[in-house]
Amino acid sequence: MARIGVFVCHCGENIARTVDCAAVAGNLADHPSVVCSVDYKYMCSDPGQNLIKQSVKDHQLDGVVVAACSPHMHMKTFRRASLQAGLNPYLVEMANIREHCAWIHERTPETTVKATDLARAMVEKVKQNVPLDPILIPVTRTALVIGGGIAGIQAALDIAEAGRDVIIVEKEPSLGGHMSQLSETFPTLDCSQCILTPRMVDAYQHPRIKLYTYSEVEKLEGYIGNFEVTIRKKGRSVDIDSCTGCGACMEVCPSKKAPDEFDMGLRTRTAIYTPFPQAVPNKPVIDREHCLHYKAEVRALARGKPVRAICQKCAKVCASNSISFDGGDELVKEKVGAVVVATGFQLYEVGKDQPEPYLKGYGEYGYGEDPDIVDGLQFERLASASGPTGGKILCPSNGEPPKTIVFIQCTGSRDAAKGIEYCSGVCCMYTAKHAMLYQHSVQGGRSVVFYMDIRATGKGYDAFTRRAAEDSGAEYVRGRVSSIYRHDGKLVVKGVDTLGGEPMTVQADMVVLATAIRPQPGIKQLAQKLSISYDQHGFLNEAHPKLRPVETNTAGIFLAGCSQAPRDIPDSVAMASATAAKVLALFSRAELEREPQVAKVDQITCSGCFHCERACPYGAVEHLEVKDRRGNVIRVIAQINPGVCQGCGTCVANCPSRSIELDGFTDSQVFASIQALSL
Amino acid sequence: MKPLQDLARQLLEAGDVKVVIGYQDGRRGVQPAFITDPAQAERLIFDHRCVHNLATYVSPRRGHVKRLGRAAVMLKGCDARAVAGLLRESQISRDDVVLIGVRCGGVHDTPDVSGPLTAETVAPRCHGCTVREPSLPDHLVGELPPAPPVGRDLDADVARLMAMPAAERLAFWTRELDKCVRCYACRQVCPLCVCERCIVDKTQPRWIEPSAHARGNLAWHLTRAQHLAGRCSGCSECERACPEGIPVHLFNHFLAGVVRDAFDHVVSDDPEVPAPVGAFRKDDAEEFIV
Amino acid sequence: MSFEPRIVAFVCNWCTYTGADLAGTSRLPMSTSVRIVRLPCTGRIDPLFVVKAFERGADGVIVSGCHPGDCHYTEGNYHARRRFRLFKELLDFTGVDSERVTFSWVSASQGQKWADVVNETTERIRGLGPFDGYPGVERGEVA
Amino acid sequence: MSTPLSIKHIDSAQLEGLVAALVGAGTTVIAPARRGDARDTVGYRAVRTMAEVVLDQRPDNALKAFFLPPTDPLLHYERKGKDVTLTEVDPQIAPRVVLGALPCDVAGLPIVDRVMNWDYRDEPWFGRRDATTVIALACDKADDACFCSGVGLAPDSPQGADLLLIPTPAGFAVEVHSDKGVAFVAQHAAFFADARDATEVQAFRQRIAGLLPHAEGLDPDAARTWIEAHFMDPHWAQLALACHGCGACTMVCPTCHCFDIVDEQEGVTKGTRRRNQDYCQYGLFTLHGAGHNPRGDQGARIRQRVSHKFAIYPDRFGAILCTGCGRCSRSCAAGIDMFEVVERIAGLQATLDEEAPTGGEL
Repeated sequence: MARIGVFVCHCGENIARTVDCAAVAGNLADHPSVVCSVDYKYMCSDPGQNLIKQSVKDHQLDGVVVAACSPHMHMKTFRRASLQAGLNPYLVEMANIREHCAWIHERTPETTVKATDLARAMVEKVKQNVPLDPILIPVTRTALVIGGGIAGIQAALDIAEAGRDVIIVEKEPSLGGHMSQLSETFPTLDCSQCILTPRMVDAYQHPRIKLYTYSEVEKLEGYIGNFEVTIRKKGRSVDIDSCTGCGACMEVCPSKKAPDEFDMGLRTRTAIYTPFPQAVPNKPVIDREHCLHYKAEVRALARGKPVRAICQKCAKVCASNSISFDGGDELVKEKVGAVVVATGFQLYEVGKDQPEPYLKGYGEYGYGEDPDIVDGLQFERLASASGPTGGKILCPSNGEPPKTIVFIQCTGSRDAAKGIEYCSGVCCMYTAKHAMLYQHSVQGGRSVVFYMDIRATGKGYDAFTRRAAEDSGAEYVRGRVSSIYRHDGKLVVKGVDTLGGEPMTVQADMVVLATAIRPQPGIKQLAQKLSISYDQHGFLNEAHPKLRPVETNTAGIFLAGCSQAPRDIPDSVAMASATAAKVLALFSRAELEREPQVAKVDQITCSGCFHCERACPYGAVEHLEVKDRRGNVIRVIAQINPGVCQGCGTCVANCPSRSIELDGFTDSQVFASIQALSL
Repeated sequence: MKPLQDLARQLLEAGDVKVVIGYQDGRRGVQPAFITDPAQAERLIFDHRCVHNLATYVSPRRGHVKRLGRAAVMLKGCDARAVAGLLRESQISRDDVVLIGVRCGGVHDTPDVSGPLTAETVAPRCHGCTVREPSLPDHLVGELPPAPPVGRDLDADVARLMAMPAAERLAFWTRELDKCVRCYACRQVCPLCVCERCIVDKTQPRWIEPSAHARGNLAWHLTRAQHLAGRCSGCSECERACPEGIPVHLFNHFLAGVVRDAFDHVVSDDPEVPAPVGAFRKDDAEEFIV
Repeated sequence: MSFEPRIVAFVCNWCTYTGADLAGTSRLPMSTSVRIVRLPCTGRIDPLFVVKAFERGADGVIVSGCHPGDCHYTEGNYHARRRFRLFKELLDFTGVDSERVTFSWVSASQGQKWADVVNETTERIRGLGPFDGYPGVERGEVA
Repeated sequence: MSTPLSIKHIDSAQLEGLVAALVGAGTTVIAPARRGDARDTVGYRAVRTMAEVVLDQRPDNALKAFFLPPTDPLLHYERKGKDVTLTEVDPQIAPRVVLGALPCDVAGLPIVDRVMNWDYRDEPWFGRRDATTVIALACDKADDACFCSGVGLAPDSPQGADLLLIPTPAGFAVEVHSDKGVAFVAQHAAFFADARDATEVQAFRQRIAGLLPHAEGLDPDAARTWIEAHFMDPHWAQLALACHGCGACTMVCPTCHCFDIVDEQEGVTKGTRRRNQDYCQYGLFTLHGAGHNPRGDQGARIRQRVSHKFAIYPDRFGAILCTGCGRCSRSCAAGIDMFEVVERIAGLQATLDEEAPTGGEL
């Protein structure tokens, strides 16, 4: 026979104002198994907790119901109190008579009836509770960082510096990400490469950091502290261990027309290439799409012909014999305990062709059709000393400095009609930077910036944009551009100055579109591999927008940089360090403690239909072979890995024979709660 | 009949199987046959009276059949859907059974009807059936028959019910379910009621009252229907087995329609086609949710 | 006094329960008709809960959880959506008034929506009257 | 066959009047009638007029349900504080009449009386038995599932009947077979006339006598002999292969009487204790709490049912627990035919008898 204590809290006047707390306690005093039922002004106060602790001892309680506020508020408090009194903390339940009753009802008899009902339901529930112990799970103290841009590098370095191993997986041949493409950075106008390259090298050379470039995450299995990641190392054709990075291969490569991704297509490169001079590792890779050998191989295979060696000049000149045309992709597995997702961004595609049906593009701007209409990153390359023009801002069409340049902010961003209603956050700043770089590069040139608002909320940002608008000579025009077309050798930019209330036309030599930031292509597939959620734009969802901004709802997986939302460099770095702190906190212990709210299979009655397995969002259901004494498998049934299970209970409701129970919310507990209501 | 009997004899003689589960003539119509002796293979028959869905005998719940050893079982096109269900839900593995497909042009509603198949006698499940040959079998026997005559249309039955005012519909079901004596014939005969322990027999807690009163009966039939949604192979053996003549299969048939319309899923005889339960689509309609 | 329905609400812990907490914190007035039963996720909610509530005499039931895409457990609510689609249709087919059941998505930030769901459901059920139509025990009761 | 205490006559119009009078007086009249269901089945139910009664069709459900309902509340309990109140359901019910029941259904009642009055008098059963006047109707609706004449009964058996109606061209001959029957006729004397020419009755008896040729030679004693010596025989497992293990046969059986006691909670403090019919063909029937099941497979369960009917019950209570009604056979989805089962078992014994020398020892 259970011995239940009921503790009704007045919460000062918060509950007592509308609920007759003494009556609630009195109503339950006679309830079967209730051996003590009291009310008190503040249960969560020290005297209140002491009342509970003392009652646990005096009445030898084996169940406690606190009728008070939301369990989200004080469940932990009362569990801790009961533990201190020697009662298993999972023998405590809370009836929410404040938020769900006192605060939303008038003082009527019905309100007290309802409060009694809610408390009685918890009394009946707690009678079905069983003592539970937190689940301990071992932790593999190695972190996986997905993405080798500035966020990934920062997270990796912070974790490695704290003495934990890190694996970075970067899909491009080099670390660096988009930051390596930038010319200068706001608001200080320091050279992006100059601050980034040392960090790239640090990461590369760090004894605790293992680097997989030109690699992608194929699969992630397991759970917090115990993930196993499968990494696809894409066929590089160059053995980066033996390669000396001399560059002879690139000199002889006859295929020279591949668009240079690093320079945003503003120049071409060879098929065997290193993405940029400061690449880390500074070793080439063969772009199989453009390599003559691989192109011939694809053709031969398509026609069913034997594959012959074509060209392979690079291999012939390679002194270290590092080039091989035999290898393909390779899958490697690594065990990790935590994951940082820092996959960065891509730019909104301005043209008519869009990757998603909800995106509309700006066909009216002529991007992609006119070489002198460029996006922000292309402009960065034009302004970069390492770029195709050696840092001189020149029109791609004729190599002349643009005498008039137009910057259009919010191209894509904050335009629900085009599919993106959010603000990309960085465009106001980098456009200001571009305007300044332009003024430095083209003396006496005219620059016009079309903007909607100026959002410059970071430290020193407002001063920076003011400098651009007030000192650099850029004309800031508040308004939108409706169309751009070429006429008489000029780009005619037709817009409106909404402050002046006038239509406005600018004859420009170059137009720079501050296009929106979107998550990386493939982010949804990655999210599915990681079992984490994403918003309608594909940005990964944080667990809580304010209080858990770098965590996901999958324990052990964290978010940094633009994978979560548009971020500038300082924010990305801050987030990265935040994820490092989270990872290190996780790694500070050899074992993890988790709420024991996990599902368990009744091995006797499970019929092995595996509806549970299909429904489990976490892949927590495993197959257990039941054997007879001779070792023959007689049945295969479900078994739930308590480390993976997150306790949602979807399997339970999907189990037709109800052979799964979810601790904390067992069928018996729910059933008892329903039975207890006065209906 | 000869190719069927010869095949059964060969399978038994070769030791491929220990039992052939098929149909035989009984005193009062056709009944299931369990042939273990090759000499008895000549008892096997197949005709329009072979209404029973024998897939239920290869379900793992049939310990006493399983104990005989590896079985061959005769399957009509519709029965193959049930076997696919058992495969899909890991209840049997394909190597456990030899499937003898029989080409079928429809069956009578009950196994004791003699004479030709007519619109009056044909089983409702044969309505609109286009599967003359089961898809899964290892062996296929019989001549290709013509399609069955058009009989009772379950869709029409469902539509008729749905056209009633809700209160009348409740009255209809109250009348029907009031007859239910909770013998669980509907469950026991079902090839896809594969649970080791049915939820109705779970006592801690007892969600479904075991008593044959209106309240317990409704809970039982709602649950049975819900648990078979997207899984029911449509054989309507539940209804044939009901000693009280309750049209229990209408629940299953109705939900099959819901599954088809709402989840774009029709129960397949391909075990690789996943079931729509334990699955979802992010764009599943939700007009009923506020 | 007019008929005061008794309604059981089965809600998920993360969205609707928290949304109901917010409604409380915001002091949004609500009918006293509803008793909340907290579950971790709508994925845990079985139609049998609803059946049991009706058997016990509930006049109405609310099933509520996270909006699609917001599920704390990523996809439990998608499973629930399918399950309750079937259940609702099944109730309709049986003639059990499915108007007695409200399905809703209420997020942690939608305190007002929760209040609306409670009040609208209560009004609807009040209009329908006590749920006498749900089968009782009858047979065997007459000796 | 027992001789009637007296014989009366009732014509169709008077029978109609009798029903009207009974119903008018508040007596429940239970008779075969259309149940108004989807399949348009005929079953025993309470009727208001004779027009509802269907006498030319075999009722699908068991008459037993009116004496041993599928579910039957025994008591209600309620707990207040530390006190528990029990309210027993009164086993005494108002007088009622069963009209036009099949002799095979009716015959089951006195058979079950024996167990119900064995070591304990079952009040709910006898409360209903005592309150009920049973008017059977001699049967001409035999089909090939029937075998009443194979188990010592007959289509015109009066066993268990207070009154037996035998159709005649002008109505029914009424054989009075019990004191209760005498009292009933006396109480409703206005509706009963003196017996008519017995030849009409004879004509009917002759007509139905030959309806069950297959059942004539059934030897239940031989079956009993074989059963008692073959507890472990593989025949049982063979017999069980097709069995689905449902409760249809036991539920429709006029003599199966096993039950289960369950408490159904109404909330936390109230509930009802019920007696629900149970069925030996289902595995849960004998499943022990610890998980062991003495009748672990279907062979053991079928053996139990057949043995109980043809060996155990006769041994203990002196009557075969079967009236040959054939309902189990008709309701079996697997086509298991009780007549065939008994015939085959009796045949096995006959084979043994032939093999064994007469008077010899085994």
